[in-house]
Amino acid sequence: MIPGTFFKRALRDLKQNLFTHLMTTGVVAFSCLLFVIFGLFSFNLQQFVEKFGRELAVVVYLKKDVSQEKIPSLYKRINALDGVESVEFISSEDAYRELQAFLKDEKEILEGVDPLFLPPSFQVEINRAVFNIDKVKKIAEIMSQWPEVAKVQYGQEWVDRLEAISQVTRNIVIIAGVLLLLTATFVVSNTIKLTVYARQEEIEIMRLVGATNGFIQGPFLIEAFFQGFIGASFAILVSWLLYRYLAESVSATPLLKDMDLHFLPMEYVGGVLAVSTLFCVLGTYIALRRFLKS
Amino acid sequence: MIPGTFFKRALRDLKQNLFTHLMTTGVVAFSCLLFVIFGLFSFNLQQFVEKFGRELAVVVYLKKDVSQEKIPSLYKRINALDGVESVEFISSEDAYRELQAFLKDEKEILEGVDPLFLPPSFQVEINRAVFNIDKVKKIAEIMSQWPEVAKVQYGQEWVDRLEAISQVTRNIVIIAGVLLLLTATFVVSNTIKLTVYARQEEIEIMRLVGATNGFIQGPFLIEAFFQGFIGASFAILVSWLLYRYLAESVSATPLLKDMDLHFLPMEYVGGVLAVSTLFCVLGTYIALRRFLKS
Amino acid sequence: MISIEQPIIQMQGVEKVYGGYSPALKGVDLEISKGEFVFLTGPSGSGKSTLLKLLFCAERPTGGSIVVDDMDLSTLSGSQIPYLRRKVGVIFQDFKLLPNYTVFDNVALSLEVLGLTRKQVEKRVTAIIESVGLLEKINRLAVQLSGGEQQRVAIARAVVNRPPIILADEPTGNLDRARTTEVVELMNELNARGTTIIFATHDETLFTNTHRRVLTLREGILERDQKG
Amino acid sequence: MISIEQPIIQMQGVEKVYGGYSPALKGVDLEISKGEFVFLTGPSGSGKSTLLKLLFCAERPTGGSIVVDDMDLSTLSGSQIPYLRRKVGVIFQDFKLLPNYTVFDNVALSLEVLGLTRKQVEKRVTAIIESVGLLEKINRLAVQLSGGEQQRVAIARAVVNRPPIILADEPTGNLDRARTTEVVELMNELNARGTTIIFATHDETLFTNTHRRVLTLREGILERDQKG
Ligand SMILES: Nc1ncnc2c1ncn2[C@@H]1O[C@H](COP(=O)(O)OP(=O)(O)OP(=O)(O)O)[C@@H](O)[C@H]1O
Ligand SMILES: Nc1ncnc2c1ncn2[C@@H]1O[C@H](COP(=O)(O)OP(=O)(O)OP(=O)(O)O)[C@@H](O)[C@H]1O
Ligand SMILES: [Mg+2]
Ligand SMILES: [Mg+2]
Repeated sequence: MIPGTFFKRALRDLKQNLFTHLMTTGVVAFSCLLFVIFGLFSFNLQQFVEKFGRELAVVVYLKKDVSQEKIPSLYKRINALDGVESVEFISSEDAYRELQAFLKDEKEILEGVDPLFLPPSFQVEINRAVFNIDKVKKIAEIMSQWPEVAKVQYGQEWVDRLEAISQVTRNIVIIAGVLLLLTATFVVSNTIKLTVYARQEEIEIMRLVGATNGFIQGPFLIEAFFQGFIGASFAILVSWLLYRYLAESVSATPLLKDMDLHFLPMEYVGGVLAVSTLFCVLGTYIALRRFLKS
Repeated sequence: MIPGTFFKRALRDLKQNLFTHLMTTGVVAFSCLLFVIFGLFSFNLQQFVEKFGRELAVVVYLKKDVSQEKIPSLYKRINALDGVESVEFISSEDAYRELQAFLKDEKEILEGVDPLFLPPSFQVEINRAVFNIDKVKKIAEIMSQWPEVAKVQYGQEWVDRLEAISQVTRNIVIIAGVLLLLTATFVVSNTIKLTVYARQEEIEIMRLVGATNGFIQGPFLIEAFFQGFIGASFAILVSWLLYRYLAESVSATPLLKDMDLHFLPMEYVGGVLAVSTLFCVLGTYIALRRFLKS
Repeated sequence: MISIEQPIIQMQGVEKVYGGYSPALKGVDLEISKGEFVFLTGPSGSGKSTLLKLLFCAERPTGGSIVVDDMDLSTLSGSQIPYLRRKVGVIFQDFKLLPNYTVFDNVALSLEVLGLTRKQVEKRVTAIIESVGLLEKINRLAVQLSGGEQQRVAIARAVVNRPPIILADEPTGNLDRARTTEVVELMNELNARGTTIIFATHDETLFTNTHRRVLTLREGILERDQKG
Repeated sequence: MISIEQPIIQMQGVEKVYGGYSPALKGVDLEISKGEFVFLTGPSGSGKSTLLKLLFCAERPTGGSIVVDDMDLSTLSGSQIPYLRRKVGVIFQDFKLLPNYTVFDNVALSLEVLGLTRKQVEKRVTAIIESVGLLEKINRLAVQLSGGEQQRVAIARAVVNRPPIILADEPTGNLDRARTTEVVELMNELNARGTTIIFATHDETLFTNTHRRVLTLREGILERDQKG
């Protein structure tokens, strides 16, 4: 069987059933679009939570009487701890300036206060420790036992809350994702089934005049391939345009500038294309099988 | 024409085309489900933003030398301002205690600091002024001109940011909603079209033996009514179960307790039911019309 | 056997051109009286089915005027067509049965569209199915019948509501000699009760020895109108 | 005209019961030689179409054995069926044309399934369509044809790939006398070139004056096998 013949027949079919084909492609496109946009949303949410988490730091307050000379060795010891990303020393004066900046217009309330009343500290960033609260706890415990350390603070409440929120978010995302996938699968496979059933007579007649299963399936599968591919491509294009629009309107708002949006990674985009195409081809194959086995 | 006959014929049709009917109902159910869950999500988001906004307050710092006697009259004057929801007086001592609580374990840094170094202030809550930043500005301006007032602070940055976020959120919600609506409309109307087209021959033959349009449409419309109604009901049931599950898992997490979830208002639920039913009936009517006009 | 009554079917200068092709009917003038039994013959593709289709508005003429039972088909509105069709029982050349309806349901459809309930139709449908010899297959689906059996169901459906006019398009093409005779006798009987019948057929043996009127079409032209 | 060659069709004790109903064929024993021209007759519902359907595996027998051109149909796997059907040209009683394909495409289908390209089929298809008198309607859709024209397309499709066996199920039911004679002559011609033909018909005039073999079915039983 020459593949060229298949393409020619697929083209003729396409012309004859143009409306149905456009419809199926449209259904595929919409389903993919929902899925891609959902992916875009949850991907950015995840990025956002992660970034937020990464900004969390452990603060090590030193005793006020620790001598200046001990700082470098302490710095090294902290840096050497497993899981520490970066360490920054904040002297009493630095801390005072930070407090002033924080209080802004009310900084006059610090008038007459000794600039050294705040203890020096280390700001320790943990390497992506957001969801691994145990590691943070362990590091904090080690450091709090050193004689020079007054107190280790790591915003336990915040870490816990963040974890709880991201837990709920993840649950919602999973439920919604599964639901979307189910919907898309159901809707697309039904549309395919209905369009194949509509051509049941044609299939039956071809079989009666001696067509092999391959001969009958060929054009259907080629068409399904294009439906899946074009539908998904269209969805990706539209969601990319949507992303551009949102990203621009976000970066045009000075206050949201640091909330930079990302488009989906190429693997995800490729995955959507591949899954959509495969699904259409497979769905058509299965729908056809009903009429092909005797 | 006796309506009973229609119902009997609808029932017979239903038995004969059970698979197609279940399919259509399934498609309607999934479409509604997506829509209801989306509604649930954006409704709660909106509630959340609103609640957050309501907690924003305007703080009026008084000059340190304002005498105690003037406080009650100031309190009354602020309370009398248009748009003010509630007013709370915070003395220097209160403020000091709050700062201590805020600093928690580091409260020793306040050692030796005069408990009265913070100015007394009024905490003013604005009546749902979140999205009406102008009103907040106006109130702030009026109060800042009073001689007893040192400074009025209302977290302008926060209000702006919140407004920006809610703006973006609203845009996303609108875009996603329109997209979902389009998808649902497209998918459901196509499914209806395909199922009606599959029975084209039957319709044609009925017409040839003298059936009026009403006779032909009757059972189709009854079936469409049930498809729309049952599909939407199913979607609402499932999303309610989902909501119960989420609400329970949220309230079981101590840290998220104050983030109480709400189900959709009855009007929205009723709206989904009505629109789904109407849409199915109308879609079927339109799909049939193609074969009924001669 | 031609009763000279008022005409029930009148065609004047009727022309039918299917979009873009050469005409299927050209200037047909025809008058059929109430209670007549007319054979319509002519070679394959000569326009017999087209002529019949025009009479129940399955097709609209592209020229000329048609009056059926005092209804002017050129001014008949779409919503009036069902009422015309209830007066005209049609046996379609390709049967036009609903393949997944039972024999009973196929025949009953003719009465159901009139608004009769199941109870009311049961007796009449059973009787007519018996008269075409299919009583034992009354609950089979149409798709499960042989070609000739399907044709008999189509005949039963066309006559069950006792229409004043019957248009039979090649109603015996799939029937054996014995069955054919039965069908012709059924038609004779209905005709005797006053039904007007147009019977399109290729089977010359059906009319050569009768005294029926025979219309012969050739390439869309009414070539011969041989009063019996 | 019966050539005594090796049998191309053999049926032994063939029985066909459509699920749950009384049998459509009962114990049919039959042998047809290569190059024979056999008429198959019998009243409506006697099992003619069923017998033909068994020969190209449209239905499977519920008992007995069938061998067609050395293929044992009881052990034939599903994937082998297309190759059987390419050897058997079938003219279906209900035509089974694709309504939205043109006349050309309907006939060409028989050759396309063999893997031939359009170019290759064009000549043969055009020739066969001309021989059934439909050349001027070659580009019409099947749905736009008269009943008899559709039947001729069905005939053309069955014979265009020159199969060694032709099963004709009532191929002249919708044709006038002249066309019928043409079709029988076409069959005679194919038969003269070696094609085995089984011709199911109700029209006794087709075989009464020939010396062909006539098989008569009655209620599923092969009642008579009259060698010409
Ligand atoms: N799919 C089916 N299911 C059940 N019964 C069937 C089916 N097809 C045919 N029959 C029955 O089998 C018997 C033989 O049918 P068949 O079509 O072979 O008859 P036939 O001789 O071709 O008749 P005709 O001349 O009317 O075409 C009939 O009684 C018919 O009702
Ligand atoms: N829908 C259509 N579109 C185009 N041409 C058509 C259509 N229906 C019929 N024709 C053509 O009109 C002519 C008359 O067709 P008609 O069906 O009336 O013939 P007929 O006399 O009934 O023939 P038969 O005996 O073969 O049934 C034929 O040439 C046919 O090809
Ligand atoms: Mg005709
Ligand atoms: Mg038959």
